[in-house]
Amino acid sequence: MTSYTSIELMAAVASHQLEDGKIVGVGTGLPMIAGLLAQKTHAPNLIIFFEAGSIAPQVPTLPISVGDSRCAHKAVAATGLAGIMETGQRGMIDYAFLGGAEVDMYGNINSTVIGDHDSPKVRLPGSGGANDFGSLSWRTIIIARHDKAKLPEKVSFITTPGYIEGPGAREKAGLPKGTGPYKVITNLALMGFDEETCRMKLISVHPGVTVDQVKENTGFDLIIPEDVSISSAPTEEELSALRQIDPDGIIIGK
Amino acid sequence: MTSYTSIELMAAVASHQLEDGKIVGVGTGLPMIAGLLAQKTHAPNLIIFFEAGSIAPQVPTLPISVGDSRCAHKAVAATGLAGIMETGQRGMIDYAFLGGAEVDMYGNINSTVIGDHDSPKVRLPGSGGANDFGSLSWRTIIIARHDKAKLPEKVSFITTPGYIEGPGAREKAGLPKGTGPYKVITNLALMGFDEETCRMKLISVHPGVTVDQVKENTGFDLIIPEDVSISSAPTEEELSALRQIDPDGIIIGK
Amino acid sequence: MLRKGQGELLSSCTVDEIRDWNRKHKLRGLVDKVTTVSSAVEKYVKDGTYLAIGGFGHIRISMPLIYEIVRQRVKHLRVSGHTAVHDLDVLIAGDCVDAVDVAYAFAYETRGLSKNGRRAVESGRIKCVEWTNASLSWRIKAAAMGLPFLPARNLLGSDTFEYSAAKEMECPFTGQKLVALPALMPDVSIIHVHYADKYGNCSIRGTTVKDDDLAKASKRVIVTAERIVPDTFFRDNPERTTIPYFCVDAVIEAPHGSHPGNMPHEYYFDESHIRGYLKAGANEGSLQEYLDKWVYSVKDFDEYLDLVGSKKLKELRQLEELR
Amino acid sequence: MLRKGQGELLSSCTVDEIRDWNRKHKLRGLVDKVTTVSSAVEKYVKDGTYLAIGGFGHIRISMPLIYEIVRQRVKHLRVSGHTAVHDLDVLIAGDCVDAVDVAYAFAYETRGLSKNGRRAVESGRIKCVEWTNASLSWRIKAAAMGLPFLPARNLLGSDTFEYSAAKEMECPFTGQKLVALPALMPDVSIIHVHYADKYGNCSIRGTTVKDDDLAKASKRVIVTAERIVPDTFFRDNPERTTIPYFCVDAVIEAPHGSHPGNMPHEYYFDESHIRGYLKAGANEGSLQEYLDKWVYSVKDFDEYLDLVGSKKLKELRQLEELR
Repeated sequence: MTSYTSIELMAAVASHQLEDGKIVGVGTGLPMIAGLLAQKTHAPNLIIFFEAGSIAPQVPTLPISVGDSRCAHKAVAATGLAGIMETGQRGMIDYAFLGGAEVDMYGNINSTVIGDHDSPKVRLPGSGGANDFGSLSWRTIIIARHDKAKLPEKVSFITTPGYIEGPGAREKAGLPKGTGPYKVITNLALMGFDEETCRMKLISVHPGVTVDQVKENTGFDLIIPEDVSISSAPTEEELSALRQIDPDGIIIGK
Repeated sequence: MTSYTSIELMAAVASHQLEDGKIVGVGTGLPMIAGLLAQKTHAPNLIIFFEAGSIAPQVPTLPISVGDSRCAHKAVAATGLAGIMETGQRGMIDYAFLGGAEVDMYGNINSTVIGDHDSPKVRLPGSGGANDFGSLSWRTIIIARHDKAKLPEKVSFITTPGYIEGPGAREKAGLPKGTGPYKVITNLALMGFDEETCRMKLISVHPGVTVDQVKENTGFDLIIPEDVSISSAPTEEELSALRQIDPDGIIIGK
Repeated sequence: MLRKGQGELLSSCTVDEIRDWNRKHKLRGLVDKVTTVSSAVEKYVKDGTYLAIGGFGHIRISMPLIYEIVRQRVKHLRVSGHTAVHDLDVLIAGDCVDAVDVAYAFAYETRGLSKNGRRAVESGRIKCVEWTNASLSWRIKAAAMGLPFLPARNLLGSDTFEYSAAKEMECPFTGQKLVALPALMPDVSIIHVHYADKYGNCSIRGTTVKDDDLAKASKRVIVTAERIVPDTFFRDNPERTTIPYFCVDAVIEAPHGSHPGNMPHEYYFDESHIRGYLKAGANEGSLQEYLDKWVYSVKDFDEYLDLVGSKKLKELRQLEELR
Repeated sequence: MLRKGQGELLSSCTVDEIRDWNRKHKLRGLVDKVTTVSSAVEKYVKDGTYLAIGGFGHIRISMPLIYEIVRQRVKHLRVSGHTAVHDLDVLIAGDCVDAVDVAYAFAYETRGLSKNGRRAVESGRIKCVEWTNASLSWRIKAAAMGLPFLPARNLLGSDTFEYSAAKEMECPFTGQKLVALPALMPDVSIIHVHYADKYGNCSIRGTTVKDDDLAKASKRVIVTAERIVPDTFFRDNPERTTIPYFCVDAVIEAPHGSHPGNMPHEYYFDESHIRGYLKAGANEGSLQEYLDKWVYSVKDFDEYLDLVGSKKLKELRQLEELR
C-alpha cells in the first residue's frame, strides 16, 4: 500500500472537488496546492485566479504568497484585486477555495479573531480576500483542521459567511442567489451541506478513520447519512505530482 | 494692419482664457484648435485631455476626431472615457472647452435637439462628453455663433447645465460646488458671468464690433458693464501658429 | 423629492440574471474560438439584439461585423451610442436600428451632421434615449463590476437627465444628491482590436475608450483583430491584455478591419470614402447605391478590401505613420 | 431595516474636500519631481497621517520609505491594511501605528502569523476596523472615481460588516440589498514601481493589486522606482502607463527597493532575512536589535543594501529568474 501523509490526502481529496474547464479562486497554502494538483491530474484546463490580480498563470514552482511573481508567471492577464473580485461579482468564479481557523455547522468561517473583537485572545489575519471570494463565487470549498474547537456549533466571528443561520439567510442578507459553501475537507473527512437545512453533513471518511471518530471530533451535530463512503486515497500519480508542486515539502511536509 | 478671419480671432481669444500648467478637456473643432494654439504661444505646459482617453499628447497635425490617433500621439498615458471623466469627477480638470448650438443667459448649452425631443425639428448629436466635462470641470469655456437664435433667453433643451436657473441652482441639483460656465467666445465678443446673478455679461467686443451690435444679436438681456474693452486681435505669432496647426484650413478656413 | 428620468431603459436584465447567464453560457476554459464573420453574426446577432460597438464611432470599429449585420438584414437592433459615428450610421442606412441610447450620434465630429442619421430620427424611425459619454461608460462599468448601478455626479440639473432612464439618489454617507446610473449589459458587443489569440485574449493599442469594461459587461462578445497571435504574446507580457479570453465568444482575423475608420498605429481615415458615404446619405436612393456597391454586392470583407484596393490601403498606412 | 457597521471611519474627508484639495494642491504641469527618500518623508508623512502602501504586503513594497518613516520616528499612523504583511509589520515594530483598516494583516501568508503584529493588537496598542481585500480596493476605487461611495455585494451577512464602517443600502433600480462602501482617500500613499519618469509617470509589471486606483485616490503620492527612465518610455507606448504623472508628488530612484520583499521580474523574496525578522519579532528586545541594525544604524537605503550585500542581491535576482 502507498504511504502518504494526512496533508497529501487532504490535498488530493480537495483537488477532486474541482472540475476541468472551470474557474477557481484560491487562497494561500493548501488550497493553492490542491488547485495545482487538479491541473496536473484530472483538470488540465482548470483556470486559477489569484486575488492580487493574476489570471490563468502557469505556476512554475510553489509560491510563498498568492500575490508573488510565481503566481503571476505566464499569466494570460495581469489585473488587480478589484479586477478579480469584480469578475467574481458578475458570476464568473465557479469555486472559491479557502482555509479557516474555525468553521461552523452552516459553513461560516472565522479567520479574524478568537475572543472579543476589541480585546482579542488571538488576533488572526482577517478576511483578506476570503469574504469576497466566499460571498461572490458560486461554490465555496473549505479546508480546516478537524477538532471540536475548530469545528464549533457557532464560530465566534463570521469573517466569511456560509449559510449564516440556515436556509434563506444568505439571500436575506443580500448575498447573490445560489451561492454558498459546497464542501469541507478536513484531516478526517470530506463533508458537504444538506440542501434542505443547509447544515454540514458527512460525505466520506478518510481511509482508516471511523464515523465515530469524526462525530467525536466535531463540535456540533453533524448530519450522518446512511451511505457514508471512504475517501479515495491519493494515487501514485497524485503523490508524484504533489512532490513536483512542493519539492521542499513546505506545505505538504517532508 | 494684420488681416485675419473671424474664426482665427475666436481661436486666439479662446486660447487666451487658458492658463499654463493647467488641465483642459477639449471638444471637437475650434476648442481643439484653441488648446493647441495656447500650447504653441503663452501656455507651453498646458495639458490637454481628450475624452476618448488620451492624456497630454503631442498632437502632430490637426485631428478629425477627439478620439483619433492624432489625439493620442505621444500621449503620456492612454486610458478611456471613464478614466478621463473620473479624473474630472475628482476635481483635476480645470477647464472644459465646449461648443454648442444654443447657449442661454445662464450658460446652459443645447447640443441635443431643436424642437420637441420625441419628434424633433433638428436632431443634433447629443451630449457626447459635453455634459460630463461641463458638470465636472471647474470652469467651462463655451464657443458659439452669435445671433438671437443661438443665444436665446432659454435653450430649448439643456444638454449641458450652466447655472441652470441662476444662483445656487447647480449646487441644489447636486453638481459639484464651485463649478460652472466661465467664458463665452463668439464671433462678436468675449463674455463672462456675473458673480451675483450668474447671468452672462459682456467683457470685450471684438475689433470693429460695437456694443450695440452685440446687444442686437443677443436673444436675452446681456449685462453690459461700464468698462467693456476691445478683444485683442490675433498677433502675427498666433496667426502663424494657427496655420501650422491647421495648414489645410479645415477649421480656421483657407 | 428625488427625480427620475422619463426615458425608457432599452436593456433590462438585472445583475442576478447576468450572474446566471455568465454561469451557464460563458466558457471558462482555454478553447479555440476562431470562426468567420458570417457565422458569428448568424449565431449571435438576432433581430432585436441590444448591440454595443467597441472603439470610438469611426476609430477602431469592427466594419466586417457591421457590414455583415447589414448584409444579413438584421432588424430592430437597439444600439449603445457612446460617440457613435460611422458604425451606427451604416447600421441605420441598412435599416437595422429601432432605438439608440444616445450620447453622441448622427454626426461625424469635424465633418458635421449625417443626413442619414438625422432623417432617421426626425422621421420618427428611430427612438432616442439620452445619455452622455461618461454615463454610458459608467453604465457599462457597472455591469462589468457585477453591480446593478453606479453613482455619479454628472447628468444632474439637465434635460439630458430628464430624457434618460437615470434616477437621483442620496449618498448613504454624505447625504449629497447623486445620479444613479443603471447597469448596461449589451446582448452582443463587437470589438475590433490590434491583437487577439485564438482563445480571445485581446490587446488594444492607444486609448481603450471603454472596451475593457464593455467586453466584461456583455453577454456575448465578438472580436475582430488586425492580427491573430500566439498566446505567448500575452503570457510573456500579461500587462498588455486589455480583454481576458473568458469575456470573448468568437475571434476573427480581420486586417484593415476598421476601414474606412482610423486604426491607431495601423492606418488613418479613408477620408474620401467617408465623404463619399456622407454625400450618398443625402437621399435614400444614393445611400442604397452605396450599400449595393460596398455591402450587398460583395461576399465578405476580403472582397470589400479588393474594391478599396491595395494602393489606397498602403496610402492610409503611410498617412497614419505621418510619412 | 438597513444596518450599519459599528467600526470607526478612520479617514474622513469627503469628495468635495478632495476636489478642493486636488484643485489647490496637485500640480498639473510636467514638472521635475525627483527628490530623496528623507525629504519626501519629512515633507509628507506627519504624525497621525493616514497611510496606504502599494503592492501586496511583501511584494512590490517601498521599503526605503517604510524604513525612513521608522527612522524619522513618525507616530500615530493610521494604515490601510489590504494584504498588509511585512510593510505594516515593520511600521508596527517601529511603533509608528495606532490603527489599521484590516483586510489581511499581522501575518505572513504561508509563513504564519507575526508575533509582533499579534502582540500589538492583543495588547490593545493598535485598534482594528474590519474590511476585506475587495472592500478596501473598492473604497479606494470610489475615491479614484471621485465618488463618496461604491456599492458592492460582498461583506453582507458577516461580522466583518458589523466591525466595519460600511452601511447597507437598497439599489435604486432593483430594490435589492447592497453594501455601500465609503470612499477611502489616504493622506499619503507610498508605491514602489518598476519604471518612473521624473514627472511621475509610472509603469508596473505584473499585477497592479490596486495601485492604479490608489495613486488617484490619495492626497499625496510618493513613488520609489527600480529605474528612472526618460518620458519617451511612456510617450512611445502610452498603454504601459499604470499611474499618470499628475497623481504623483515625489519620485525617488530605488533599485532593490522592495527588499526583502519580492519584486516581480526583478528579484524574489530574501527568505532568510524575512525569517530572521519574524524570529526577532518573538520579543521586543530582539525586535529592537533588528531595527537598530537594519534601520537606525544605517543612514539610508544605499547603506542598507551594502549591509545586505551584492552577493545576496545577485542570488535573489537569479531566484526570481528561476535560474
